[in-house]
Amino acid sequence: MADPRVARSGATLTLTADATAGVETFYLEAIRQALFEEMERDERVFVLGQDVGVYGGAFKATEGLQERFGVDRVLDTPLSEEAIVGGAIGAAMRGMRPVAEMQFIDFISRAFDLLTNFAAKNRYRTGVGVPMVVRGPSGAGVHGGPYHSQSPEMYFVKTPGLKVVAPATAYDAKGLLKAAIRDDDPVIFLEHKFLYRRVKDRVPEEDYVVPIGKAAVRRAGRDLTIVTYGAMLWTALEAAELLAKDGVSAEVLDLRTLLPLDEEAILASVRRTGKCLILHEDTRTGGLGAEIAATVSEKAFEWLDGPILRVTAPDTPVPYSPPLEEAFLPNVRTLLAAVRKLVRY
Amino acid sequence: MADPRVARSGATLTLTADATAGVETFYLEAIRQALFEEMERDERVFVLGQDVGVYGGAFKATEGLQERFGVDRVLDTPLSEEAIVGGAIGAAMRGMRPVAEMQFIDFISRAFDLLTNFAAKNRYRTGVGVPMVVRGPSGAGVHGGPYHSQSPEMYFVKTPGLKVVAPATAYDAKGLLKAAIRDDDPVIFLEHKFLYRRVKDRVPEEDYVVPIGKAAVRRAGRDLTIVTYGAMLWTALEAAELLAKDGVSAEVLDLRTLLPLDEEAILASVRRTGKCLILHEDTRTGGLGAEIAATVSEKAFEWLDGPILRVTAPDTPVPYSPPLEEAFLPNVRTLLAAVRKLVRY
Amino acid sequence: MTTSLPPQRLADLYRCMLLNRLLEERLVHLYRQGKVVGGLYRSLGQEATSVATAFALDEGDLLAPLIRNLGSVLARGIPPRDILTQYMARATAPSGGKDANLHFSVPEKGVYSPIAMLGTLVPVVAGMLLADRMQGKRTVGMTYLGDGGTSVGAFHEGLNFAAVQRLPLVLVVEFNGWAYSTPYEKQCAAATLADKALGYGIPGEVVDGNDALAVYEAARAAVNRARLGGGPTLLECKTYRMKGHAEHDAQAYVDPKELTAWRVRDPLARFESALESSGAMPAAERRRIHDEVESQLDADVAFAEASPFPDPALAFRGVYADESILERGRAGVFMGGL
Amino acid sequence: MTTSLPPQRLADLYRCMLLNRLLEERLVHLYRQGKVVGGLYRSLGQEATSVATAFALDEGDLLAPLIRNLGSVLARGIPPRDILTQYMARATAPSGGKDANLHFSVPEKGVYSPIAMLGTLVPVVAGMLLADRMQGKRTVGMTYLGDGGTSVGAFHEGLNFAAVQRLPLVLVVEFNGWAYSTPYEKQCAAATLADKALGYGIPGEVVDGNDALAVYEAARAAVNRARLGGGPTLLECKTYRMKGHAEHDAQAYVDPKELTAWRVRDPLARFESALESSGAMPAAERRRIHDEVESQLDADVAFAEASPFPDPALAFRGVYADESILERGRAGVFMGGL
Ligand SMILES: Cc1ncc(C[n+]2csc(CCOP(=O)(O)OP(=O)(O)O)c2C)c(N)n1
Ligand SMILES: Cc1ncc(C[n+]2csc(CCOP(=O)(O)OP(=O)(O)O)c2C)c(N)n1
Ligand SMILES: [Mg+2]
Ligand SMILES: [Mg+2]
Repeated sequence: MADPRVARSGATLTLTADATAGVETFYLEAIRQALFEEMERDERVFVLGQDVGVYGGAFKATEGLQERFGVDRVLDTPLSEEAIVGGAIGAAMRGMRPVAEMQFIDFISRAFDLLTNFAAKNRYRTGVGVPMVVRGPSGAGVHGGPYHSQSPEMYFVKTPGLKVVAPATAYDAKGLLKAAIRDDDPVIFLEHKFLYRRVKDRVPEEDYVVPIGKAAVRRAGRDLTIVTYGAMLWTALEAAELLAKDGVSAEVLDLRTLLPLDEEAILASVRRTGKCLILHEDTRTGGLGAEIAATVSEKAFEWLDGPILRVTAPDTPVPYSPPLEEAFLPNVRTLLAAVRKLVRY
Repeated sequence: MADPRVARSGATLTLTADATAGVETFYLEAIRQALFEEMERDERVFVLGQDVGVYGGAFKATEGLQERFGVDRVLDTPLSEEAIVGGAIGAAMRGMRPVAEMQFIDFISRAFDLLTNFAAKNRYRTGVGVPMVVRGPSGAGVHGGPYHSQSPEMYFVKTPGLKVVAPATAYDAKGLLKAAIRDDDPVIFLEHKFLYRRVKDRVPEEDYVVPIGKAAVRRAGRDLTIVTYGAMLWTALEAAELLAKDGVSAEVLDLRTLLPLDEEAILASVRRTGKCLILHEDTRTGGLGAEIAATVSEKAFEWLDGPILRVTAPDTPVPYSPPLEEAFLPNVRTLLAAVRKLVRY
Repeated sequence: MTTSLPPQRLADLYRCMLLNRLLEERLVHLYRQGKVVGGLYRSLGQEATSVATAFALDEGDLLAPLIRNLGSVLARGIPPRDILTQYMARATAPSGGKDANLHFSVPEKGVYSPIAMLGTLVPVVAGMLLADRMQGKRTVGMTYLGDGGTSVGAFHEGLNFAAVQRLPLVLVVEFNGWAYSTPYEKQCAAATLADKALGYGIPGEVVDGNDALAVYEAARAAVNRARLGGGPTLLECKTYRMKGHAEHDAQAYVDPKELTAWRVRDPLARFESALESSGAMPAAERRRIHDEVESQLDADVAFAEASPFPDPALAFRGVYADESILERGRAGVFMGGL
Repeated sequence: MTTSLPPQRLADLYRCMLLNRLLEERLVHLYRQGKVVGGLYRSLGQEATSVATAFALDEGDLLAPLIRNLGSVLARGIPPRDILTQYMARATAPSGGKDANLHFSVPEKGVYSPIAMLGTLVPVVAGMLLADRMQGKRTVGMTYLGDGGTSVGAFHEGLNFAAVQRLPLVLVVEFNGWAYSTPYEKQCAAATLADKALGYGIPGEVVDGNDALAVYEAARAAVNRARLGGGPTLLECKTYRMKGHAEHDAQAYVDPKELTAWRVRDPLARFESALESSGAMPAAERRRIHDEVESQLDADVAFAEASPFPDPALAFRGVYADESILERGRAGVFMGGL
């Protein structure tokens, strides 16, 4: 059966207003390039994870790396998230720049203790920094079921000492991964698996980074701000397009980094539009929408012309069967309903 | 050196308006009683954890239980949070009512995967419920340092399928623990270690439960609502007392259950007072304050006469040395400053 | 051929291995037709390990399979249609479409779902057995783990707990040479995985996992020991994964010679020739069973294909025992009915 | 007395064990005076294990202790004042007061802090050694775990990884009979913890942990093997925890006979009598060392007592390399300066 979200958005997602020079590149390939180029640039950078070597990773993000850089710098590990993450922490503490792959980001749960208690707190407690990246495929939309579809961002946004990044375009995926690898602190890098081979945009040939902590206005608008990130950016843009036909001008803000949040960008946009709606694929309670709503209601209260709304997944695991997963995920229809309510307010 | 918070609040904390009949009981003893009585009442109930048997638990919450109920129902486990939590999950699935103790709640990180992926999702995925309780000492204020002071509530509030409870009084500690044990779903029961031997109030002699999901107005007020839970209730009450002398009437709402949130109680109070401040000991970003602010700004927007403020710990690990920990924790002074700002708004 | 199994049980064992093989062939067909939702995880070549271990359990015992243990759940009486509807994400599936493949529980049959995180089942099954013992039941529990899965910490914590408590657990380690693309040398430096048993103070045994009768005897001995209070056994079955990790994996990393070498050790063919040469089951009888299985599968495939997809509203239900917690207008909010 | 240690090193070993003992006595005194913030975790009776294992490392090697391994960090050259200021939560402590007891790192000396969660150090130290090997260094790493800590999954995952990678790791298992109030029988059913080594395909050894020279030789052999590419060793030191889990624990659960039996095996007294009877170090020399240690401790205790508590503003600093992330007016907000 056809995937509802592909059908909805066409086979390839790309930023219509994308004027960057460069080569049309898939999101997944952009990640692979970032790894390749950073390993070329800096011999401290290495990759470790399950099946990242000969196999090139479950999603092929590390394809060709072992051929180029050898078995030591593209290290196949046992089936052991604590070895991968613990190993990366230790290596980072001794001067390397490890990039650890989780085969699916869901399995990061098995390294939760090491990430939240060791990596995140080490600099504060002992002065020894942990410059490492943990990356992996996140998010739903491909009928992966409860254990291959999770959005674990808040577990890490909740943990001081970590940074959390979630690119929605190929350009950002490459630029943010490079920034993450060069960062002196541990970064959780959430790749949206739905976008791997669907999103394609221009990526410069020369070296560049996208700074961690900076959101991007993807579409300027006057009537309300839709704050989002990851795969939901594309839902927001599609909805904004439809709203424009109705004369509603929606601004779409792509967070790109989830921790630290680009508070300035969020507040500036909401102060312009007076209305704020947060859209995310993660479940509702305690999602990033809550933090954004809290920030806005604290710091832009005077500018608000309506309640802050959240359009999110419900508070359930991610179901597997297509009609259930479709009901679970926010989509253009549910988003439009909320936007119209807010605009009418 | 004297603990600043004890000094601030006196040796014993008790609800001044507490008119319940019953016996004056410490918070810790109330927990012990709940375990004892539930084990008497229902032979499916049993306790497992590190040093819960002969030793009676690191904080003595299970003291005397093994003598009464034997080594099988008060089970000393290896030093293994996955055995404790995994074992409890399995036992719950086969008809028992396990109560698992974490020696310090911080160590729950080592059972994160089992709790969030196994216990939380089992009913939804397979129809098999997991009626279990994981309880343990949470929170700061006793110079425990980064690993014996954490407030892990949001990791679990973020996880659909769990319930999260955080009592602030002896009455609630007993009544909520009984409710948690009788609940058909997994409950994370956060005991505040600072309150163990400091809070004392009247506990009925007869059997009772405090329903999960119901907040309590601890002090009625007109000018603003302070939403809080756990040890911070006592800070809020102390501040409210001082504010009353200045003619400011603060309503203090004790959440008691963090998931599911008592939305009705929060909204009703804020609709009455028009102003909302959330106080918690947990760090700021992604804390429960965010969820509450989001809920209020979405559902009580029209009633708001000012921004929603959060008074919380900063986004750092919990430091160890007394002056650092004191700076880290919200206190009456920081709370009053925020309240005054909000009242003047 | 030496076996302690009476003729009828022998026939059942054969039928079950055949069902495992043929059901999987149906699944491959459905997968190629795009009717399987998500991945398909094969057990080709490993049928003897799954089926014959599960066969060693008695009525009322517990079984917690991993996703390659199709044969184990069939041996416990799960009908093929439950597998087909699971893989096809239909409303009639045991999980109602909420989870995939072998992720479902049928408590009445003592079958409990794994989660994807490998290793986590071990402490959970230990807990189940602890509960049963507390309730005076003499249940034995069996669960599985691959050569990869043994690297996970929950395996260690769970097995250690079971050993200290002398719980009646049979932990079957399926050594099939690979964890996805990772060969054993990159997984563990021990000579055999059964060597881990010593460190838990329990018996560790190695058996030819492609020899159905040998597997049965080893598993039966472990089950008996468990039932009599002898505690857990680590039973390593040496077998081989004849297909890629999942159907999309062409296993390019595998030396074709290795596959050829293992093809001749196919557990089903081996069992058939033992049945043939010992005269325990004539070819005609095997053919009859084969035809029965095929016609059962025809009916079950038809059932699965005719089954509807689940009602979207199911997505919002069943998180808590008390549905009201999440229901407060949820479906309305989330399905655009704002 | 047979030893490979030259006289000067023998004297250093003695001095270090004595320092461990006497520094701890000072800490007990300060604890009783209420000057230690939080708990005090003793190593009485275990000094030989800590000191003599760490003594087997060379310059440039790595050591990651647990909180009872006071002797190990002293052996690596951490001065007593660092320990005193840590326990007293002063600004002059290596962690600046942010963390307690032995939770601090001094990378220049190759000393790295544990976290409280037992077991997590193992994969981290494996990663450190992997990094050093990638950088062409021949560093050996040593870390510790108690009989309780070996039950944690991270121990399993980390040691397995180190074994597969043949990393130069010496994992010292301190068998002291207890994990808080939990005796070994409730912790693990294996005959010895060193039996776990087989399951990782590495050498496992047991040594009398109260015999400083035997511990040294066993540790030195493991360090040498590691340095020469022979991979990890699991070295179990059999010792005994002479005090409760922490000073507040009166160890009522311990049979006093057991304590009496172990008291006569005190590692320091034993070492002293070996030094005495072999003539390796006359009593006068030992006394001189004793006096030196005591006067160093006098000075260091005075230093620690005179040290200020940290500036509260430090609480808000040092979470990230780029301080600006959390600093934006933080201290102001959080310290009531709204
Ligand atoms: C904790 C965890 N990490 C990663 C995965 C992803 N994964 C699924 S199956 C698999 C390989 C499993 O190998 P093995 O345990 O040998 O079982 P087999 O597939 O050979 O039956 C991996 C890496 C997982 N399921 N769980
Ligand atoms: C993962 C984890 N769970 C629980 C604790 C609490 N705890 C601290 S020390 C201790 C006992 C440790 O025993 P053992 O490993 O034998 O070391 P010993 O204290 O005997 O040196 C416990 C249970 C912990 N630190 N880490
Ligand atoms: Mg395998
Ligand atoms: Mg011990």
